[in-house]
Order: sequence, then structure tokens, then C-alpha cells
Amino acid sequence: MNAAPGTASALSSASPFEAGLALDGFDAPVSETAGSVPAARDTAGAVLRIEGVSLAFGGVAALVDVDLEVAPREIRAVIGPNGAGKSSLINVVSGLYRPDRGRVLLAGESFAPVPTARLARLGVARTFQNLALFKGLSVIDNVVMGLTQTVRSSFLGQIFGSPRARRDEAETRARAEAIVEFLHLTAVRDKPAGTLPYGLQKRVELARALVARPKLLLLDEPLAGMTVTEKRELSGYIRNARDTYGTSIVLIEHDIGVVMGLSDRVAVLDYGRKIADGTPDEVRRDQAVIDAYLGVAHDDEAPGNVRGGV
Amino acid sequence: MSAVAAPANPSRNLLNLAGIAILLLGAFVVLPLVGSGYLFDAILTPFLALSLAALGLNLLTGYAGQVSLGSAAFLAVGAYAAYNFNLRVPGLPLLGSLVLGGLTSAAVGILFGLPSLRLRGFYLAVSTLAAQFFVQWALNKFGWFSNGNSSGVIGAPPLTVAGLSFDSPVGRYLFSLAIVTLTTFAAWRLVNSQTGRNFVAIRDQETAAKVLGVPVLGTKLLAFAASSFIIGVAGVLWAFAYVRTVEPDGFDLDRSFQILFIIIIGGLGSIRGAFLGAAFMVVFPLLLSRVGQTLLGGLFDSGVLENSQKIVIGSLIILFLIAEPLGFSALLDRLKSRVLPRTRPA
Amino acid sequence: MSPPETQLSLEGIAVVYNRAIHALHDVGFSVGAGEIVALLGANGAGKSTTLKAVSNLLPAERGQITRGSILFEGEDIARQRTSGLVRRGLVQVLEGRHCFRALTVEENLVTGALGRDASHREIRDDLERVYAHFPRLKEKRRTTAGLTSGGEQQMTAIGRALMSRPRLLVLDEPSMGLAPLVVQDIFTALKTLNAEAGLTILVAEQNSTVALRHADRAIVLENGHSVLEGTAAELRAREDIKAFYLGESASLAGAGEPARTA
Amino acid sequence: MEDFQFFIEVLVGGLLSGVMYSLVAIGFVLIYKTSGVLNFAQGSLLLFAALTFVSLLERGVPFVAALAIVFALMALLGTIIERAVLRPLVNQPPITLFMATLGLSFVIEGVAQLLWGAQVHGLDLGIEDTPFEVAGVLISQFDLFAAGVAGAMVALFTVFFRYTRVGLAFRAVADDQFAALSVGLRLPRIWAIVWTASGVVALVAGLLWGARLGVQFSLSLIVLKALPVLVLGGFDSIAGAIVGGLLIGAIEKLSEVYIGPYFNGGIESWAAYVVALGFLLIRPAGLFGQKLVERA
Amino acid sequence: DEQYFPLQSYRVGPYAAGGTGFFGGFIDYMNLINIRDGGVNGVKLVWDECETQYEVERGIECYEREKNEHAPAGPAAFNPLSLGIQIALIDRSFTDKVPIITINHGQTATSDGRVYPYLFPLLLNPPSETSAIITYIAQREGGFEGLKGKKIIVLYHGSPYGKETIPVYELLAQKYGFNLQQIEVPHPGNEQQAQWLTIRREKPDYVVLRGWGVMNPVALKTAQKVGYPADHIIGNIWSNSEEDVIPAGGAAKGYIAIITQPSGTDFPVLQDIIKTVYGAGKGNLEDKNRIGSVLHNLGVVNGILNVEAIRIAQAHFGNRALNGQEVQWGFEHLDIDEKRIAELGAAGLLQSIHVTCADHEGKGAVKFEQWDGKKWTVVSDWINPDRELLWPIIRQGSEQYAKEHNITPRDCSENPS
Ligand SMILES: Nc1ncnc2c1ncn2[C@@H]1O[C@H](COP(=O)(O)OP(=O)(O)OP(=O)(O)O)[C@@H](O)[C@H]1O
Ligand SMILES: Nc1ncnc2c1ncn2[C@@H]1O[C@H](COP(=O)(O)OP(=O)(O)OP(=O)(O)O)[C@@H](O)[C@H]1O
Ligand SMILES: [Mg+2]
Ligand SMILES: [Mg+2]
Repeated sequence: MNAAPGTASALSSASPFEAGLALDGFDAPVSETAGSVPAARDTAGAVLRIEGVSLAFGGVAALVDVDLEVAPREIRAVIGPNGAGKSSLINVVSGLYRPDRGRVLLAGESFAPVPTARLARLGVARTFQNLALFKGLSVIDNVVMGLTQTVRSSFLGQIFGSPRARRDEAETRARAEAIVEFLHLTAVRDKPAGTLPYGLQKRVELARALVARPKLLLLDEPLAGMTVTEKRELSGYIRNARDTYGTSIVLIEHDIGVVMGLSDRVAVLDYGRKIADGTPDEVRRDQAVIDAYLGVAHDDEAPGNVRGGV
Repeated sequence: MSAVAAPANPSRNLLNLAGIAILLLGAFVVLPLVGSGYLFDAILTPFLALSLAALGLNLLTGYAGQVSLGSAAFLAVGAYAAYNFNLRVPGLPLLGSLVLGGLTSAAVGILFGLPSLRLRGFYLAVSTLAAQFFVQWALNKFGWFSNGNSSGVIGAPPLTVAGLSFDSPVGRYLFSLAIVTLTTFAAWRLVNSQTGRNFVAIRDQETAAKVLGVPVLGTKLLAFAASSFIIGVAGVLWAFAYVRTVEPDGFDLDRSFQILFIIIIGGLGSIRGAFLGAAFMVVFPLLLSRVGQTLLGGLFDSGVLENSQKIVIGSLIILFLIAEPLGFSALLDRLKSRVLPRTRPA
Repeated sequence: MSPPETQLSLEGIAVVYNRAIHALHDVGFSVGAGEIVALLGANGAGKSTTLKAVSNLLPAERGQITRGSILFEGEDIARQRTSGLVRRGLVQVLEGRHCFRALTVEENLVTGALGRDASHREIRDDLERVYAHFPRLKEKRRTTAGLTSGGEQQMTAIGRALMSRPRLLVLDEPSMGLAPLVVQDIFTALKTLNAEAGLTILVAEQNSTVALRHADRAIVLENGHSVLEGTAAELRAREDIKAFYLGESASLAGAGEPARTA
Repeated sequence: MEDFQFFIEVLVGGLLSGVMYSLVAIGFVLIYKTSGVLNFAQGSLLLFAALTFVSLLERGVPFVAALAIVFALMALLGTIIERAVLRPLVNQPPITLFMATLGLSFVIEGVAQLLWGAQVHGLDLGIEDTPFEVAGVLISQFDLFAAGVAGAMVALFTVFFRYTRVGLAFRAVADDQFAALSVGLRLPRIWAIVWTASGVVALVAGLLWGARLGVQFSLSLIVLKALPVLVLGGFDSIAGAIVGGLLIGAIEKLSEVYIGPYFNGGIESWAAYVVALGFLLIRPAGLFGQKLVERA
Repeated sequence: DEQYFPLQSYRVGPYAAGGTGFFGGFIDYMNLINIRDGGVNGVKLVWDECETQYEVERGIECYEREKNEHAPAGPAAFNPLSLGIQIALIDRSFTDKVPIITINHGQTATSDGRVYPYLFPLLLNPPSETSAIITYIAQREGGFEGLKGKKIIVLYHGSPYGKETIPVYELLAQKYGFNLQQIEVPHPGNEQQAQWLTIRREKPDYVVLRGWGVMNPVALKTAQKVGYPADHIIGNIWSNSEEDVIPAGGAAKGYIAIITQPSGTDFPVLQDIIKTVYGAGKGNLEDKNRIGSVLHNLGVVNGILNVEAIRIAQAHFGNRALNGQEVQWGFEHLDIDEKRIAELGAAGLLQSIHVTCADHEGKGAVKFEQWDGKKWTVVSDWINPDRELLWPIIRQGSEQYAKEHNITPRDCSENPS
């Protein structure tokens, strides 16, 4: 694991202007994203707030003074050209990168950098852009790993089968089985994850992240390498997760159709800067976004695809 | 290097259980009735001891993915520690010193495991050689470890548990068998527990494991501890039940390699792999040398035979790695999936 | 249009991994010189496996072709090494951004040219050409590939393949993880290469919309069988294809299990 | 003053024997550069080369001819190994390949002893080894010569890697064999070349060490001396092999002479490893080694 | 009827050179007996080899395998050429009751036959060897007075064997008032720069080399590097073979070492071996030049002692294959005087030996030889060790062992038979 150079400097609180900007974002109507429960609006109870985060790698700026806020039950898309800093942003939130400046507020606590070891306990789960499965473990065990945090029994207890250990094992298994069922992975339940085709591996990773019912879910291109149908199906699950567990979700995705259909608000990064932030429609009409990212409007990748979804 | 996953369907699960039951029955009841002294003293007992050592190493290397070339050192620590506890703590039962020997080895294991927090791959592997050479040197150097024997040689105490003596070929075999069975069961529980999954997790994807809240440092050290504990116990068996008089030089690098061979040939990250591999590495050379002796003994001196055997074994290892890089246990799985109805084609 | 002379042809290919896992059962199709052919299929249908078979890369993954034959320009690829095929112009971009993590982006690109022992100036020119397609890479030329972003790695992989001046370019999910703009650029670039240099292209794509937009023909894989073949136009017209690969209607079989068309 | 002179003497002696370690280490580096594994057969290669060489000499083959023959043999061996071991094991995890090299060492040792027997041979390279004195410090001619050879080899390889694109190909192969295949690098050829090269290195090292220890089985054990050198310098760095060698040599001897007495001696066997370990904790990939690249 | 000798030989690995020479000689002599005399009083000698590679575990495996063969008589005696293996077999010897012969080596205490009935460190045990070396040095310095204030450094192999004599040297240093320093060479000993630089600084009058295998040539080479004269280096009983000096080339010229049997082939028994055994193509050494080398001759001597033990036992029990206990009796009454030695054609090769119930060493007289770059030449007369001084050390060890294993030492005063 490669932590970025530089250390966290004095926290720079967000300037009123930015705060304002953020609020504007909230005023925008999000209800028209069909089939989705509107996100709660209170800024105070933000599940995640990123304030003035900057990060550079040997002079190359990956993130420049980025602010981002995720309200409870909100699906928050982050899009942008390749190398814009999306994954870096998630890595900052999950503590894999330590920002040069700025801070991250999670569950009311302020961090710079975020302690990765405590991440799961803070109710944050994530997937990785380049698959990060445990290839040697079976699918089901991979999913069970998602619940590591909930296991309280000591390893001796586990060896000698203390009551708590048995309870832990039973509970985690049950919950894992449920998710596996839910994501239609039953057929490959006992296969070593490493031998699955790419698309299924992505699915397993999603399951591993979902199983813990996190308060905040960070998804880095969860739908890459899937057919439209699979994408539609999975985005259905993602929305479900939000609706049923009230999970807030940060979604990085290059398939504009999916993004537009799924997300309540969209932030756009370019060269590490946030160049736009608003509802899907606002964003897709934004000229800067079109020039930097979308290119010609994508009529054929109709957002309808996903709207019409499950 | 697929780790043991809960068997697919209950029917196969039962089959496995039945198989194990039969194995144990044969080992505990049948063999003692039919086996000869030579079989026990020269084949089965060392086989058991090495299997256990391999099992220990497999926890560390196969499951937790930390390569170690110092296993022999932990064998030695276990043996010498148990010897000293037995010698210096009056009235301590044999099993007591056996466990304490294991624990001492575990402690040393943690110490030499610390670099793993920073090092990876072959860098870690070579650094474990430090353990190998240091321990050997220390045991050789300080007479205290061998109760003042200037040569560092120690003799095994009589094998008596709860009054009954195990000081016969069969006895030594049964003693080892019992210990190995218990330890193996514990190890099996461990690798199928959350801890076991954590081991594999840090092996396959440390970052992801960390994000999921696996205590990476703790888990690695735990792996070293558990592994060294088992290897330590194996060392006690090696010294007390098999060789019965050991010198530090008996625990040299070749021994470490032998154990590493066992788990590679047997199958990384699988429990039965340790046993299959040990069977191969212990029994096969003996077989080869005996066959060689009886067939060609008259024609060539033992040097020629020995060298030819070296060549044969070396080539076999290579061929095997080519044919089945995942080792005997994978081979077994394949055969099983041939005979038993497969759950569902990939 | 008259069918061009076939450059690549697969016949009844069956593939087994680890002598146990049957990935392909019966895959057969052919690619004409100068064609752009898309390979469609759900997860696990066998696209990657097929492509690996084409470049004779399966042995390295302990997979083997148990039945059928693959001819590249009339010759059986089974009898050649991948390096040989690359020299003869059959180059593959592997699924999931297989960059040399420890090498810089530029070094990665250069390795693409090592296969055909290119001269220094050839390499310099080709580099410029690749950078023209992917300006982003030029900015990152000195960065260690392993540290660059997913998309940058994908670009590097594609650029590396272009460096070896292919005549038949095989791409496994090239659009994966790339920004829409870049995807457009890549496919237009490929199309121009196809038009100007007559580059043949075989591409496995999940993003069927894009794929079918640029491809001449497409083959549909399902559970290791090639079940459907036709011109992009035909396929775009077919209801089941629309349903499953273009997702233009809500009707769909339960995915997870590879889906049923027709 | 007396003491200081002695210190210098130990230091110089250490540095010089350090160079001898480097000779062995270089062979490892070559293989590691292209396969990412530690080639444990290096010691056996060394034994095989030296043993064959002296045996030829003893059978009356002239020096140069013997040299040529063994050279050819090493090339042959390199190709055979590539064909029989490496090619079938392409894209396998390093540990598997590592074990394969161990198996290989069995085979090579077996063959060597089968062919040439277990006798101990003397080997005289015609290099006088009566020491000469510089400011009261004894210096061994032989070791100086060895140092020269090592220096020459390092220079050679460095140039080779610097000014040919082969170096790049090597790094690519070591990095990701599957990708290397897919871009059309000729792995078989690369491996054959490298193994031949390391075979030749083994020959040189074997002759120099053989002249020191006599040519016998124990030659194969000096790899253990090379390992700490490797960790210290970095498994994949030629320069590292030299610098590491010098450092280890010096440290080893100094510690044996000045610290050893407190344990009445014999700490050489592990001192080097402990020191190397110390270095590693600061630089996990050795002094010049390629750091491993990971990002989320 | 056949008398069976299990051989735990080693012909591969680091110490193969030693193994091939010694066991070659042993086998050659047994062949000689079979071919020339048709066995011992008609009892043919048979043997098989089990490779130990000088490793204890393998040695034990061989022992366990071979001890049950050729029933009913079973093995006559084991001859492991390894201290490690001997030590590992000590306990077993009490139960299995087969003699374990360790010629010229073996754990010091095992010379005490009262405690160890089945162990025979024949000819020369470590303390005797040590005292002989010091005595020789004393002779060169004009008597033991000359040792006073002299400085002697012992360079020993970092192994059980190497350390066996540490206390003995200390005892002698006290007694004769020379100052002593003992330096360890880590196994295998292919690097000795540090040790010899220390020696160069200390400028000792003599260096005693207690080496094994590769350590010896390296020591001589390194000595040359630091300019220490070879003729002031005294090799012990396992540093005295051609294999130790040849690799060192010129550096070994003048080197002196202890022997229990001179090298060379001008002894009738060796001529017989060359004629009868090698003549019949049954010779065991591949390299004929090694016939008559130190280790080969030691093997021959070892053969003589074993065979004579059988002979003596047969005289007592009858001419048939004997079991271990009977052979043990033979060894315990082994008494070969100069006359018998002459009959055996070994005059000058070995020297009279008298083993008793209490003394399992025999006599322990040695000569010293010097390497002239081509061959060894004897440079001293038979030298006898100072046994009065040494036996206390032996007894101390054996009695401690007896206590630990509550063994009551045999009473050897009256003659058991
Ligand atoms: N560990 C690192 N070391 C050096 N540079 C880095 C590192 N991580 C990211 N970068 C650089 O920072 C920039 C942002 O990377 P990031 O992965 O966040 O992009 P991204 O938005 O995720 O792009 P993509 O959509 O292609 O994944 C890229 O230019 C990348 O090269
Ligand atoms: N290395 C391997 N070992 C074992 N099985 C494998 C291996 N690679 C692929 N498979 C199996 O082969 C089948 C086809 O996989 P493949 O990767 O070709 O599908 P795909 O069409 O490329 O899927 P995706 O669109 O997700 O990439 C799957 O069932 C998969 O489990
Ligand atoms: Mg990214
Ligand atoms: Mg694929």
C-alpha cells in the first residue's frame, strides 16, 4: 500500500463561499430521479463531508482543494476524465492516501488522515477500481470477510468453539448467505473468487461491501465490464441497498447513463478540481462538463435504460 | 493456492468425514497391530513429526502468505525448550513441557516475525534465515541450553504420560500420532475460523483486508506465533520421539528446505497437503534408496546410488511442480471431482 | 458486400482450464482482413478465454484447447508462440489493464516495440503517434505505470499494443474504465487505422452500444458456445439483442446465471 | 597506532572477501532480474562449473580449452534449464519457481558428483598468493585479482543493461510474465541468455573460490554467504551486489574480530544476516533494489 | 555362515572425501579377508552400505534399518564415522547390545567401558589426541619446561566434534603453563579471514588445527595469506589427510599433523590388498592414487581391529557368525601385540593395542607426519598420551552419565568370562 507523500497540514476550514456553493447544490430538486427515495436535506447530519482536500504526488496535483458532502440516503456520483482524481478522492476518504491539506468528516468526527483500521467501525465500506478480491477464498468466504468488523471472539475462542465464536460464525454466515442470494451469486458460492470471470468478481466485491450494511458506501466503478442488463440489474441492487439500509453512496462511474439514472447529485472532477456539482440534469447540460468529459451528448446511451429498471 | 473452502454439498462433506474416520481408525488401531519396529521408528514417527512441522509452516506460508526459510530453527527452539523445562521444572508432566516448548517457540516466532511487518517476498524469506542461523549458533554456543554438554547435544527424557510409558517403537508412534491428531484438529478449526480467513486475506489483498478492518500487524504476528507453536511442538516430537538424541546441527537449513518442499509439493494453503507432502518427502527417498540397494547395491557403491537418487528426486520435484503447481491436494481434488458427480460445470 | 478473405478463423474451439473447468465448448467464427468484429456475451460467456486462445496465451494460465483449430492467415496458431504471432501482426490488449507496474508509462509503451526489434527512430515516431491518441499519457510518460489511474493504465495497455504495429488487433474490453470522450476517441482512432492501414480488429466489449456502433459484424457467445452471428446492423435490429445487450426494454432473464437469448 | 593498523588490516581483509561474495551474488541478481525468483541452484551451478573444469584439467585438457568447453557446457545447461524447467513453469507464483530451482540444485549436484566423484581437487590458477605489505598492512594478491575480475564483470553487465534495450525487456518479464508474453517478448530466449550468463558468472566465481577452498562439494555452500549481500544490495541490482558485498564483508570481519570474542567467536554465521536485516527495516527493498509498486 | 557388518557410510555431501577414503579401506580389507583367507575361520564377511551424508537423522534411520538384518546373529558392530551419530546411538546401545566402534573419535566419556559396555572409541580418543599434540610440541621445544610462557592457539570446528577437547586443552594449559586461546571457526569454515587476522595479531608460537572437511585447506590457505608459517600449524587427527592438504596447494608445504597410522603402501597388508583385491577388480576406491592415503589406511586399520575382534570372540564362542554381545566380548578382549601385527602384515602401520573391560580406547599412541607438498613423511616416533592426567576427565563424564541414567558401572576388577 502506497501512502502519498507529504503530511496533513493545519486544517483549512471551508470558506463561506464554498459552503454556499454546497448549499446551492442542495436546493436543487433531486426528486425527479424516479423510483428513488429523495435524499434527506439536512447538512448537519452529513454522512461524509470533505473539506478543502488537496493531494499531490511529486508535484503532480491529484486533488486540488476539493469539497464534497454526502447527505444521508443520498447517492452521490463523482465523474470526470481519467486521472481526474476520483479514485484518489475515495482513497483519501478510506485513509489509503493522506491528504496534504484539508480534512474529512466522517460520522461527526474530523480526520486528516482517516485511520484506515477504524474505517469499517466508522460504518464505511468500499470497492476498488482494480479488483481487490481475496482470490484464494471462496466467494462466500470473501463476503463473510466483509463482516470482519463484527466478529468479537478471540482466535482461541474460535479454535475451541466458544459460544460467542459459534454465534459470530453463524451470524456472519447467515448474513453473507443472504447477500449472496440477493446478488445471484449462489451458483458460484464455493468457487475460489480468483477463477471467476471479471464481471462476477466485480459483483462479489460489491457483495463484500454491502454485507456490512455500511452507513457510507464508496463504489469505484462497480459496473465496469458488464453488459447493460447486468448494469441495470446491479444499479437496481445499489439503489435497493440505499432504500432498505439507508446507506449513503459515493459512486464513481463512467457510464453516464447509469450515473444519470441512479444518482441524486453529481460532482465533476477535472485535473483534481471540482468543476461542477449539481443534479444530473444540471451537470449534463453544463458546457464545461461536456467539453472536459462527456463529449457529444449521449443520446444512444439513454438514461432511460436505467430509469426503466427493476 | 486455494484455501480450504467449506465443501460444496453435504453429501461430499459426509464422505470427507467418513474418509477421515477410516484414516484415524487405521492409524490408531490397525497399524499398531501390523507394523514393525522399523516402520514405526524410522518411517512413521519422523513422518508424523515432519507433517506437523509442515502443517505449522503451511499456516504461515500457505495461508498467511509469509515465506519462511527458518522452520528448522523453530523445531530446535521447541525441542530445546521442552528439554529444559522438563529438566529444570521438577514434577512438570511431559505434556506440560511439550506445550511450554511450543509456547517458547511461538514467542521466538513472534520476535523473528516482526520484520514481516515491513518486508515482503524473498526479502522476508531471506531475513528469516537470520532466525535459522542465530538459533543454531545460540544452541551450539551456550552450554546452558544443553545442560552443560559442550557439544550442545541433548537426550530425550523417558516418554511417560500419566504413569504409562510410551518408550517403545509403537508407543513413540502412538504418542506422536495423538499429539499430531489433536494439533491438526485445532489447526483445522483455526483455518476455517475468521482468523483463518484473515490469514488468507492479508495474503491475497493486504489493502482490502485493512479496509475491512483486519488488524494486519496483529494477524501477521498471530500467524507467526501459531505457526511457530505448531512447529515447536513438532520439534519436541522430532527430538523426544524420533531422534531422541539431538544436536543443534540436526536443525540446519536443509531441514527448513525439506519442510518448505513438503508444503509446496503437498499443496500450499491446505491441511492435508502437509501430510501428503510429508509422505512423499519422507517415504519416497527411503523407498528409492532401499529399492536401489536391493536392485543395484551389488553393482554400484552407495555413492553412485545416492547421487542417482538425488537426481531422480530433484527431477521428480520439478516434474511435479510442472504437472501440478498446486500440489498433491489439488491433484486429489481433481481426482475427486472426476469420480464424484461435480456440483455444476464451470 | 463481398466477404473479404478471412484473416482469422476459429472452428469448434473447446477450452478447459486446469484440466477441470470447461470454459469453452464450441466456439467458431471467422474474421476477414480489414474487418471490425465485436464479440458479445455476458459475464463468463467465454470472451476473454476465446481471445486468449487466439493469441495462444492459454498455456500460461493452465488452460488448453481440447478441440477445434484456430487459423491465423491460414496457419494453425497452436504451432506458434505468442511472440511469433505478435511478430506476424496479431497483438492483444489483455483484459483488466495488464501494465508493467514497475515500469514508467513510456517504458511500458516501448516494450510494445521490443517484440519486433524496432529501431530507435521507429520507436520515437510510434511513441509520438500514441501520445497523439492519448495526450494524457504524454503528461504521465515518466510516472510509474502501477501508480497511474485505472484509465491511464488502460490507455497505456492499448498504446503498448499499437506500438507493435499490429495487423490484427485483439482488444478485450478496451472501453472498460475509460471516460466516454476517450472511448469515442479510441474507437474513432481504431476506425481510422482500420480505414487507412486496413487494420483488422477483434474486440470483446460489454459496452455493446459502442461496440455495435463501430463494428461491421458481431458474434454472440453464451456459456462457451457461439450462438449468434451477423452484421452489426442486423444485430442492432434484433429484439433479443436489443433486450439483453442494448437494454432497450425492461424484459430480461434473471442475470447472474449467464442469460438466455432467443 | 598498532591497533589502528590492525583495524585497517581487518577492514581491508573484510572488503576483499566481500568482493568474493559479490562474485557469487551477481549470478543471483541476473536470474532475479528476469524471473523475480531467488535461484538456489546458483551454488550447484558454481560447483558443477568448477568441478568440471578441474576434472578436465586433471585429464590433461589445456587450461584455455577446458575454459572454452565449460563455457559451452554452461550455455548448453542454460538452454536445457529454460526448456525443461522455466518454460513449463511460466506465469507461476515465484515460490513455485523457487522450489523448482531447489530441485534443480539436487539434479545438478547429483550429476556433478556422479560424473566427477567426491574427491577433493586442488585448483591452481597460477596466481601467486604470497601477501605483500602496504604501510604494515598485509594485502593478498589473489584477493586483489579477484576484486579486479568482479569489477570487470560488474562494469560489463552494467553497460549491457544500460545501453541495450534488453534491460527493459528483462524488467518487463520480471514484472508481469503474462503481459510480457502478450506483447511478444521472447521469454524463452531471454531466459536462456540469462541462465547462460549466470552460468558463466558461476564459472568465474567457481574458479576463484575453488582456488581458495579447493574444488569440492562445500563450494555449493558459499551461496549462504551471498544471500545477506543480496538482501542488503537489493535482489535485482548489480551495483547492489558489489556494494552489498563490500559492506557485508567488512561488517562480518569487524564484528567477528571485535565483537566475536565476547561470545568466544563464531558469530560470523548470523552477524551478516542481522546487519542486513537492520538495513532492510530502513529500506525494505535493499539499498538499490526495485521497490514494489502498489496503489489502491 | 556370514558375519554381517552394517556400514553407515557417506559418499556424498560436504564430507564425502573422508567417507569414501575410510569406508573404501574398511571394505578393501574385508574383501581381502574373504578373497585371501575365505573369511574369518571360514565365516564370510558381508556388509551393506547405508548413506548418511554425515547427518545424524540419516545415520539413525540406517541404524534402525540395519540392526534387524541378517538375523539371527544380526550385525557384528556398527562403525559410523561420525561423533554425532555415535552420540545419538549411545542410549540405544544399551538396549540393542551391538558394539559401536568409533575409531580415533567418539565422545570422551565413552572410553570408560565400565559405564558404556558397547561403545569403543578405539585407538585414540580426544583427550589422548590432545595430550599427544601438546607432548609433541613440548618435544620440539625441548621438553615440557619449554612450554612455559609459550602461546598456543587452537582453531576448532564449530561443531560437537570441534568442541569436544576444549576442557582438555584448558587442563593441559594449566598443567604446563603455556597460554592458550581457543577460537571457533563457524561451520563449514570456508571463510577464516577474521580468525587468522586475530592469529596474526596474537603471534602464537603454534596453531593447533582441529578441523574437518573444507575448513582445513582454507585454514592453510588463509594462514599463507597472513604469512603464518605452515610448519608451526599442527593438525589434529581429522586434519591429517591428503584431502586436507592437496586443495591448499603450496600453502600446505611443511604442515604437520598427528596420525595413528602412517600413509603409504609399503606395508605387506596394503600390498596384499593391491594384489589380491584390486587385482581381482574388487577394489573399492575409484581413484587408485588414493590407495594408501591416510584415510584409506585408517579404514584398513579399522578393518583389522574389527576382524581381530571377531577372531578373538570366535576363539571364545566358536567359529560361527556371532551376535553383537559376543562380538562385544571380542572387542573387550582385543589385544594385538607387535608379533600379531607383524603376522597381519601391518608392522609400522598400526601399533600394539590392548582393550580391556574398563579401557575401551586401547592405547592411543600416535606419530606425527609432515606434508612436503607431494606426500606425508613421518617426523616423530610413537608418542604416548599422558593417561593418568586424562582419565579423571573421562571418568567424570561417564560417572555423570551413569548418575543421570542410574546405571551402576560394571565391576571390571575380576575377569568376566
Ligand atoms: N500513488 C500514486 N502515486 C503517483 N501518482 C498517483 C498516485 N495515485 C494517483 N496518482 C495520479 O493522480 C491522478 C489521479 O488518479 P486517480 O486514480 O484518482 O484518477 P481517476 O479519477 O480515478 O481516473 P480513472 O477514472 O482513470 O480511474 C492520476 O494522474 C494518477 O496518475
Ligand atoms: N484462469 C482460469 N482458471 C479457471 N477458470 C477460468 C479461468 N479464467 C476463466 N475461467 C472460467 O472460464 C469461464 C469464461 O471466463 P471468461 O473470462 O472467458 O468470461 P468473459 O466472457 O471474459 O467474462 P467477462 O465479460 O466477465 O470478462 C468462466 O466460467 C470462468 O470462471
Ligand atoms: Mg479511478
Ligand atoms: Mg473477460
